[in-house]
This record gives sequence, structure tokens and C-alpha cells, in this order.
Amino acid sequence: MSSLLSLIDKIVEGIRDIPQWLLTLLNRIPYVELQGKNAERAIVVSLLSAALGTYVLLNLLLAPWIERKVMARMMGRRGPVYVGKFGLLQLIADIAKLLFKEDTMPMTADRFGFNLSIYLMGASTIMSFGPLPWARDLAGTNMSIGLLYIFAVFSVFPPAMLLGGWASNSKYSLIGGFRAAAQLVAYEIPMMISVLGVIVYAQSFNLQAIVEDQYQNGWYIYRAFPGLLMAFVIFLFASLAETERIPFDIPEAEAELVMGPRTEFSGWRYGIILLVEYSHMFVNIILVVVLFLGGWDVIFPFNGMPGWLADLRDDRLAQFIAINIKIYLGVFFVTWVRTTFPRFRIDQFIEWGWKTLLPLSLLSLAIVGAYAGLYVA
Amino acid sequence: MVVPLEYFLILSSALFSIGVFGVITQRNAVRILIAVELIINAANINFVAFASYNPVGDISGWIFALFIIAVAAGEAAIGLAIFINVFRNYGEIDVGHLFTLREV
Amino acid sequence: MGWFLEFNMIVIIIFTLFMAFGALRTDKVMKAAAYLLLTLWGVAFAYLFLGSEYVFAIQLIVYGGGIVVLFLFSVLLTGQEEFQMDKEFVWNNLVQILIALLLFFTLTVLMLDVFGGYELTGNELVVLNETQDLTQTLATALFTNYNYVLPILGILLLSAMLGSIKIAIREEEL
Amino acid sequence: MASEILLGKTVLISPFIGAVIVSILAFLHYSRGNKHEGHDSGKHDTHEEHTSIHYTRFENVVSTFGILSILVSWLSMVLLAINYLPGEEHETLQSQFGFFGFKEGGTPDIPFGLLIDPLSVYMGLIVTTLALLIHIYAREYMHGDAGYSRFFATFNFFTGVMLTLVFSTSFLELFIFWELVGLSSYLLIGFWFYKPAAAHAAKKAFLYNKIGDITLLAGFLMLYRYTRTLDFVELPAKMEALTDQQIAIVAVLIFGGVIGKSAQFPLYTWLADAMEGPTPVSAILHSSTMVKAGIYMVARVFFIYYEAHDGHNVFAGAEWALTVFAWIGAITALLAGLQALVENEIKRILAYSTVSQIGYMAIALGTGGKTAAMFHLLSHATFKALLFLTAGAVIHAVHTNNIWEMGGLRKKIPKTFWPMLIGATALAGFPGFSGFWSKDAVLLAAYESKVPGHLVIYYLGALTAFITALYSTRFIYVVFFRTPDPEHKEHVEKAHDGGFFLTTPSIILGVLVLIESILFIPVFNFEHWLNEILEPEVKPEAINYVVAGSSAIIVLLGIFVGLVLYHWKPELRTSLYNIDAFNWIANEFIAKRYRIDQVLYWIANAPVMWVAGILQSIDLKIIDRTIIDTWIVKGSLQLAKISDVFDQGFIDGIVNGVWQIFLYFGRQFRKLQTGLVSNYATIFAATLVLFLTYVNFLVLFK
Repeated sequence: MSSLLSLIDKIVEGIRDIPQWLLTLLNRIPYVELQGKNAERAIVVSLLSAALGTYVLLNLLLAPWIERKVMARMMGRRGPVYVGKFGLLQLIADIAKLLFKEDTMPMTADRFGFNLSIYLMGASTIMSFGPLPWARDLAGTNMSIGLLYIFAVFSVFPPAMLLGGWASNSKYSLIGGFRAAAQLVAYEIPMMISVLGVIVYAQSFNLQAIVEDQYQNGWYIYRAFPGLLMAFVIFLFASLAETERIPFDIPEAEAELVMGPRTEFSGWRYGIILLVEYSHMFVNIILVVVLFLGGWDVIFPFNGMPGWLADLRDDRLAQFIAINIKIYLGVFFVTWVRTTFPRFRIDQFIEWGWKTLLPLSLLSLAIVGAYAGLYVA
Repeated sequence: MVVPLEYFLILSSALFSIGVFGVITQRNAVRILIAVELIINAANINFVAFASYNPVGDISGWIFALFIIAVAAGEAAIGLAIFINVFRNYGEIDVGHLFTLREV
Repeated sequence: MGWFLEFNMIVIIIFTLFMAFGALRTDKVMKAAAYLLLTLWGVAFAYLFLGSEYVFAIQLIVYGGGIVVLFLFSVLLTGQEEFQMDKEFVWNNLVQILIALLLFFTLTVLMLDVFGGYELTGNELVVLNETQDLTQTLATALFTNYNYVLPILGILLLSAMLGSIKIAIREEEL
Repeated sequence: MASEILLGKTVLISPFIGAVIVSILAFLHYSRGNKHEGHDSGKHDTHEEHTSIHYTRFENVVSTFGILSILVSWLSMVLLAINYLPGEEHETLQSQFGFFGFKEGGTPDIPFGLLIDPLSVYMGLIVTTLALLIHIYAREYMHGDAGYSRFFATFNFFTGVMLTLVFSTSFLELFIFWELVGLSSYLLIGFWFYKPAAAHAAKKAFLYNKIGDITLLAGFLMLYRYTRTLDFVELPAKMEALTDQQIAIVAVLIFGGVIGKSAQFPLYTWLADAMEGPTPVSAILHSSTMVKAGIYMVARVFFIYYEAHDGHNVFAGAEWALTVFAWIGAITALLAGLQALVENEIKRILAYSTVSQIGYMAIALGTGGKTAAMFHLLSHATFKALLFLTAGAVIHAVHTNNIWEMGGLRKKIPKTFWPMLIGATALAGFPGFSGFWSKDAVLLAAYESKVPGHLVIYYLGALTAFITALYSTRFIYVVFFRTPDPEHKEHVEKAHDGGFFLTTPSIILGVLVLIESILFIPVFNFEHWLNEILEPEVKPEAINYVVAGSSAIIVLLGIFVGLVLYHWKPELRTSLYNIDAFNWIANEFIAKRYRIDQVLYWIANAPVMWVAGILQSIDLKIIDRTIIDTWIVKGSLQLAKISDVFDQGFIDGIVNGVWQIFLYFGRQFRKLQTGLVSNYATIFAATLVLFLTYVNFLVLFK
């Protein structure tokens, strides 16, 4: 009894410290990194973080435009041209259109699940921006489990897809949800295992530390050959499957399932789904870049590097530009793949994930382990 | 300490009670399993909390929590497999109707 | 200083318990699983507040990504779309509620009496901070003191996987 | 040297190898599921009439290996003899294969090996020759028997054992093979073990032999006690150190062994019963070799009785023992001869004859005639084996043992008749035949010895010679010349000679007897040669024409009397039997073996039975009635009643109460088992609440 009373006392005592709560908020919110304890720096850092978030979102607007333009060029079209210069504002127009559309929900849909799946996906996507490194010491948060954290927040996708598909009360949605969940689960595991090789080398989950190791000792894509190269291919492949991009967009195969689990979503909900898809793709591309292609490293280290290049490597702006270039090359690559390949069949694809990619990833991990063992020895 | 230990204790005991309540009231086997997962999580919270509040800095409780999560995953997999099999054999998984063990 | 965090914690506690209760009282098993997912997220945030970010991540990956999907799949496979709650109030229900309340009461009293009033002394928690990499400490402990537990756990999970496959698969599929 | 040792080893080992091969063959044969092909009966009545014999393949193989092994043994024996006997110096060769024990100092104690000296070579030659011929004989004789392979295996085993006995180099080795000879004798007498008579005879032979064996064992153990060695090579030198008393004990005890094995006076009845075995067995074991083992053994250890350096000097201690032995030999010769006179079964006649002739050898040994004994052993072995083989052929021809069921077989079985006639003539001691010369040597030894009462022994021997001639005439006449009785005419008419293997050995033996007869004529000095190689230290005696002439007259008289009684005046025999006293003596006393078995029964069995009867009555009347019936039974009945009450009331009450309690609670608890998970979980949770409440109280009010 006495402890209960003291608990209440403590709560009441805590209310008196209201002036302090803002600083504590900044200090304790997971996504904001604070170096030092003083308020000014805290405010600067949080502003920087906010700027980074804005930057990412802007990029998210830019990426679809690039994709559409590239795709159109590959198909012999011109792409968006009317809104803004080169159709740059096309996506903003699209968002505005989606926002002003009528918000419909099927009468037989399960309201709770229908909304929850959208919230879960959106929240997890936004959360995953946190630990992404943009340059040395430039990240939303320098958390020690960064990579694991991204996987953790992404792991909500399968249930969210399944829930959304089920809650729509439509057979297309349900089947699409099933397919999405199955595909996500099937490709999540080889993806994680292929990442383990990188972690063995970096000895950290911290994305900054991973990039720093590549900056010092060389990019992972050519280290522990061919273990990490295999891991890179597997990771690239699995991340394409994870993001359900064409040609792996089996859950939403238009010819079969209309729009898959998103069939019944419209209006702003559909806008969020688009945002989530693109940001998911974007984060995965950044992960590929960070894990295997040196992240913000300008060029891989080699002997006899000229001085100006070494200075450039240390320059944060150069690093920032470098990673952006890599990311947009990745976007270009993804678009290229999208326009080039036809869609897979669901059973073959799942089977391929479990029976080929998983053993291959284990093999790559074994090779990396052997290298690491030799290195330690 | 910023957050007192009592919060976690109350959270875990409440979660545990809710889990037990679920186990004793629910008739759908999947829901019973859900309630069991709640109980396991309640225990896990205690493990992690006591490890975090350990003045010596021993984090064995976290490791225990990790192991418990892994074992719980296996338990859930087997339990659900059993339920699928039960459903296949009896056409339902309502434990109120599955009393083959009872004396007739 | 810690008021805001305590407030957040209280919010998380209420959220978690509400979702846990929802998992039991909702009308559809599918939604129960969704509620379970939210409960697990709440518990995961509690871990975050306890400074154990690694456990937080594992909780989300394994529980949120693994077990809940498993639940959802098995709910759909067992055709438990509709679930009729026992609406009528029976004496049995009263007893059960009473037992649950008594359990909560006794457990809380016991916990608070025995463990209440602890202050963190040696282990200054830095939540999600790189200055003190608790993950490394955790990994060191895992691969030194608990060296033998990991392989045993692997074997256990493997046998559980094979066992559940054997149980769930149809005879003619074998 | 070395070649002789090697030959000796071959002689010994070859029969054993034959036995092993035959056993393996039989094992392979029967383990492949082959049934016994022959009839299970030892009687040859069931033999089908046949003129040609069809051996089975198995029989061919088994007999071939059996005979081959003996042939190898015989050949090596002959080679050994050729190498050894004509040599200038008959040195004693000893090859020690191993040792039975160690002295305290660590030097080898009792050797196990091969002793080659003239005596063993002489005896080994007899044994192998007879064994070979009888093996050949057995090939046909045992044809169709179920135990064909068993017979050959055992027979080979016996041959090997007998040869090893002959070549033994120490007393202990000799005794071991002495016992093994007894074992093979037991096995072969009881060859048709399903016949009660055969089984009984085997047991009887074994037990009677055992009496002698025990005394022999005691004897040589005493010898070991006194001399600390049992080596035949070392022993003679040590004998002179013994006192008279010690020599007397050893001598008498060793004679006991001879009495058992060689069937002397009180213990000779087993030999007649042993005729239940197959005829080859009777021929080799119970006439020519095994029963001679005792004689051979005494000859081998003759140094116990006579000083080694001067064969005429008797040890003072052994004098008495020798006298007793000579007297026993004489009595045995006479009694067994008389018995042969009244016996009707042909093999038993020959068996008693054997006993009688061994008695002669005992006389010879007892009166100091080692050479005479071995001489008679040779001649007797030859003609008695011949007689047994031909007797077997006769039985084979007419399917009966009784001589009165035969008659007039002279024309029917000429190949059997002539050898048998030669053998019987030799047995009777017809002047000029081998038996005459050897018997003469024995009688001469008795006549000229210094044993007290040697003349009486001589007269008894002469009387026995008369009786021998008489019964020889009797059975030859009855079997071959007499007109058969009308009721037996049929099978006599059907009688015919046996096959090649059945007749050839007898013919060979007949020829051998004739050769011996010629060889034994004093002109050829065989006896002197024998004397020289066997006991060079003894001067040979010149032939005594008084003894020789008188024995010739006696023999001729015996043959004459026999012809009178059975041919010319058969009614004389009838009138003799009409005399009550004669009839009683012949039929009730002599034919019943002088009641020796009964006497032995009174001596050995009756006291035991009497004591056993007393003990039985004590057991029945005192222990059973008083102690057990009154005290123990009634006491335990009372105890049982008490414990019954205790058991029924108390223990059963507890047991029943326990199950009733469990049943009651089980019925109560069963109501909890609703089969509903929720109920179980509710109970569980409620219990948890109670427990936590209790812990709470503990914590709050500590």
C-alpha cells in the first residue's frame, strides 16, 4: 500500500517540473540525436534533423518524377511535361488530387483494420528514416542498432498488408494480402542473413560505423570476395522483392488482382500508400548503398590516393553529394529493372526465395565467416 | 532514474492478469494462444526491467528476454500448427467443444 | 526532469493494456491478432524506455514480424472469421473476472512491496545513444557466458520448425 | 633317433586325427539334415539276407578315413619296429612333449611324452596290427548300423589312447590314458546304449574297473611319495632305496589295478557282460589289447618287483605280492576255464577263455616270467582276435549267439570255419601251434620259479590247459560239426559267408597264427630273442621237455575227452548231468559265475543297503513322525492360523481401506475433470491467487 501511495506522490512531484519537459523531450525522443547537453546545440541538432526529414520527403517527391521520366524515355514516351518545368510538379499535383478526392470505404470493410494497416505502414516508414546516414556525423540519429531498427520497423509490413487485405473484405485484397505477407516473409530472411556478413565485418549495427569501416578499409561489395558480392546481389534482389516493385509486384498484379491489397483504398489513403511504397523503395536503396556501396564515401580507398581526392573524401558536402548520386543511380537502376523484366509467378517466386536465395545467403555468410576467421587468425 | 521501476511492475502484472483472464475466459484456441503470448510478454517485461534496474549492471535479464522471445516463437508455431490440425480433424477450434479428455 | 518521460510511459502503459484488453474482447479473431500486434509494440516501447534497444528490435522483428503473421495466417486458415462472444452474463464469468482482478491486485501489491522503491544507481541508462553501446555488452555476454545457450536455442527452434511442419502438413502432401 | 621319435608320434597321433576327421565328417553329414540311415538295433537278426553289400557313400568315406588313419599308424609302427627291433642296442628313447608339474626347485617333474623301448614297440606292433585288421573287419561288420560314424570315431579314439598308453613315459601319463581306455571301453560296450543289457554292462565294466583304478592311483601316488618321480626311465634306479614295506604296499596296490583292468579273479565278471558290445569291440578291447593293458603295465613296471640289474632277484617286499598275484592268476585261469565249459553263448565262451588266458599271463608275471607273459600275450592276442572275428562272422551268419542253436556250419561257412579251427587249435594248445609254445613257456615259468607253492600253481595251470582244450573242442564241435537241432535247421541252412571285409581279416589272422606257430618252434629261438630284447638281464631258460611233453599230453587228453563227450558218447554227458551234484555245480554254481556277483553284492552293496534301510526307518519313524509331524507341522499350523487372522483382518483391511479411500477421492475429484480447458485454467489461476495471497501475507507481516 505504502508503495502505491509513494508512486502517486512521485507522479504529483513530477508535475511540478513542467519547465524541464521540453528539453527532456528533445533528449529522449528516439529520432533526434543530441550531442552534448546544452539547449542551443539541442535546438540546432533538432532543426538539422527536421531539415533532413524535409529533405528526404522532398526526395520522395523527386524520385517518382525521375522514375516516370526515365520509364517514359525507355518506352519511347516523354513522361509528365505539363505541370511545372519538365513536369517537375506533377507529383504535387497528383497528391493534391488524391487529397481532394472523396474518402470512400467499403460498407462491409472492417473499419479498425482498414485504418490500422495504413497507420502502421505510414508510421513504420517514417520511423525508418531515423538512422540513415547522409554524411559523416550527419544522421537523424546515430543509434547503435540502426540497421536492426530499420528491419524492426519494417517488420510490421507483412501483418499490416494482411490486415489491410483482410479488412477490405474483398477477395482481391485478401489474396493480395496473403501474397504480400508470404512474399515479405520469404524475402525478409535471406535479406537479413545476407546483411549478417556486413555486420560480421563492421562489428556493429550502427549504420555510421558501417560506412566508416568502408571509408577506412574499402567498400563491402568487393571485400571478402565473393561472399559479400553474393550478399550484395541477394540483398538487392530481396529488397526489390520487399518493396514489391515491378517485376516483383505479384501482390498487386493488375491483371489478376486489380490492385492487390490496395484495391479498396482511395483518396488520401491511397496517397499514403504511394508515399509508403516510394519511401520503402527509397530506404531500401539507401540501405543497399550504405551497406555495400560505401554509403557517403566518395570513392573507395586505394593506395596512392592523390591528396585532393583524400581531402574530397573528408569533405562532408562531397560526401552528401556522393550518397545522393549513388541513391539516384539506384533509383535509375530500379526503374530500369522495372521497365525491362516481366512479372514472375507467385509460387515460383516464393519457392525461389525459400529454396534458392536462402541457401545462397547462408553460403555467402559462410564465405564471409571463413574470411573473418582467417582475418582473426 | 527517469522512469521508476513501479511503472513496469504495474504494467507487467496488469498484462499478466489480462493474459490469465483471457486464458480462462476465451474459448477460441487462437485467442487463448494470444492470451498466453500476453503472459509471456508480461514476464519478459519483468526480466528486462529488473536487468535494467540492476545496480551491478548485469544484463542477463535482457538475454533471458531474447531467449524467451525465441522460445515463444517456436511455441506459437507449434501451437498454431496443432490448432490447424485440430481444425482439420474437428472442424472447429472452440475448446468448449473439445472435451475428449472428459469422462463421458 | 523525468515527468515527461513518465507521462509518456503512462501513455504507453495505458495503450498497451487497452490493446491487450482489446485483443481479448474484440469480436473478430483477426482483429484480436491486430490488437496483439499493437500490444507487442507497446511492450517494445516499454523496452525502449528500459534502455534495451536490442530487445526492442528483436521484439518487433520476432513478435511483430513473425508471430503475428503466423497468427494472422492461422486465423485465416482455420476459418475463424466470425466469433460469437458469450454475451450472456453468467455466474462463471463473474468468478473469472473476480479471479483476474484478485490476481492483478495480489500480484501488484506483492511486486511493489518487494521490488518497489528501487533507484537506478550503477547503470545510468542512455536511451538509443551511441556513447554507451549496450548492444556490444549484450553481444559479449551472449557469446561468452551464454555461449552454449545459443546453439541449443537454434536446435530447439529447428526442431520446433520441423515439428510444426510435420503437424500442420496434410498426410497426402507428404 | 629323431626319425624314430617322429614315427612314434605319427603312430600316436594318426588315430586321433582319424577320430577327429570322422567326427567332423559325421557332423557335416548330419548337420546337413541327413537322417541316420541304418537300423537302430544292435541285433543282426534284422539284417536282410544279402550276397553283395552296398555301402552308402557316407559309410565308405567314414570307414576309409578310419582305416586309413590306422593304416598310417600301422605303417609307421612297422617302420619303427624295423628300425628299432633288429638293432644291436635297444636303447630307451624318451621324448618329453611336456610336463605335468614342477618341483619346488623349478625343474620339470613328471614328463609327458613318448617312451620307445623294446617292450613298447613290441606291444605297439601288436596293437596296431590287430587294430588295423579289426578296423577292416568292422567296415563290413558295422555296415548299416545307425552309429556307423560314431563307432569309427570311438574306435579310432580307443586305438590312439591305447597306443599312447603303450608309449607312456610316466606313471601319471599311463594312468591318464588308462582311464581314457576305460572311457572308450565304456563307450564301446554301451555302443548300443538303447539296449538295457548293453547300458548295464557298460556301467558294470566301468565300475569294476574303477575299483582297480583307485588302487592303481593310490599305488603310484605312494610310489611318488617315496621316490619323488614317476618317470619310467628314472624310477628303476630309485627302487633300491625303498624299504621292503614300501615296496610291498606299492606292489600290492598296483596289482589291484591289474585285477580290475585285466579281469582277474574277484572282478572278472564284467568281461563276460562286456560282450554286449559289437564284436569288433570284443575282439580288440576285451580280448587282445585293452585287457592286456594290466599285464603290459606290470611288465612295464617290473622293476618294482625284481631288481633291475638282476632279473632273478625279487625284492623282499614284493615277494608276497607276487605270490598272491600268481595265485590269483591260477585261480582265475581255472575258474574262468570251468565257466567257459558250461557257457552257451559263443562270445561269452571266448570271453571266459580270455579271462582264463590272462590268468596264465598273471601266473607268468607272478612267477617272474615277464618274457613268458609277453610271449603268451602275443600269441593269445593273435588267436583270440581271430576267434572273436570268426565268432562274429558266425553270429553274422546264423543271427544267434547260442552255440546250441548252431551246428554243422562247417560246409556253410568255410571261410569262417578254417580260420576259427586254426584259432581254436591254437587256443587249445595243440602241440605245435602257437598257443602250445606260449602256454608251455608260462607253465615252465611257474614250474621253475621260486614262488611258494609254485608247483601247485603249475598243476592248476596244467588243469586249466586240459580244460582249455576241452572247451575249445566243445564249441568247435558244437558249432561246426554237430548235426543241428531240427528247430534251428532253417537259419543254419541259410547261413553263408560274409563279404570280403568280413572274411579277409580272419584269414590273415589265421595265416598269422600259422606263421607264429612255425616261428615259435624252439628251433627258431623266438622266445630267446624276445627274452633278449625284453629282459636282457635275465638268462633264458632252456626248454624243459618234461613240462612240454606233459602239457602236450594234457592237451591231447582234453581234446580226446571233448570228442568223447560231444561226438562219440553224447549220452555220457547226459548221465553226467543226471548226477545231482554235478548238475548243481555246473548249472547253479559255475554257470552262475560262482555267485561272485552276489558275494560282491553282499560285500559292497548289502551293508550299504542295510545301513540305508536303518537310516530310512529312522528318518521315517523318528524324524518325520515326531519332530516334523508333531512339532514343526502343528507349530506352523498354529502360526499360520494367527497370521491368517492378522492377514485377513489387519493387512487386508489396510489394503482395502487404501483403495477405498483412493476410490472415494477419485470419485470426488473426477467431478473436476470437465474436459474444458477454461475450467482447468480457472482453477489454476485461482490457486495462483491463493498462493500469491499467502506470499503477500508472508511479506507484509514478516
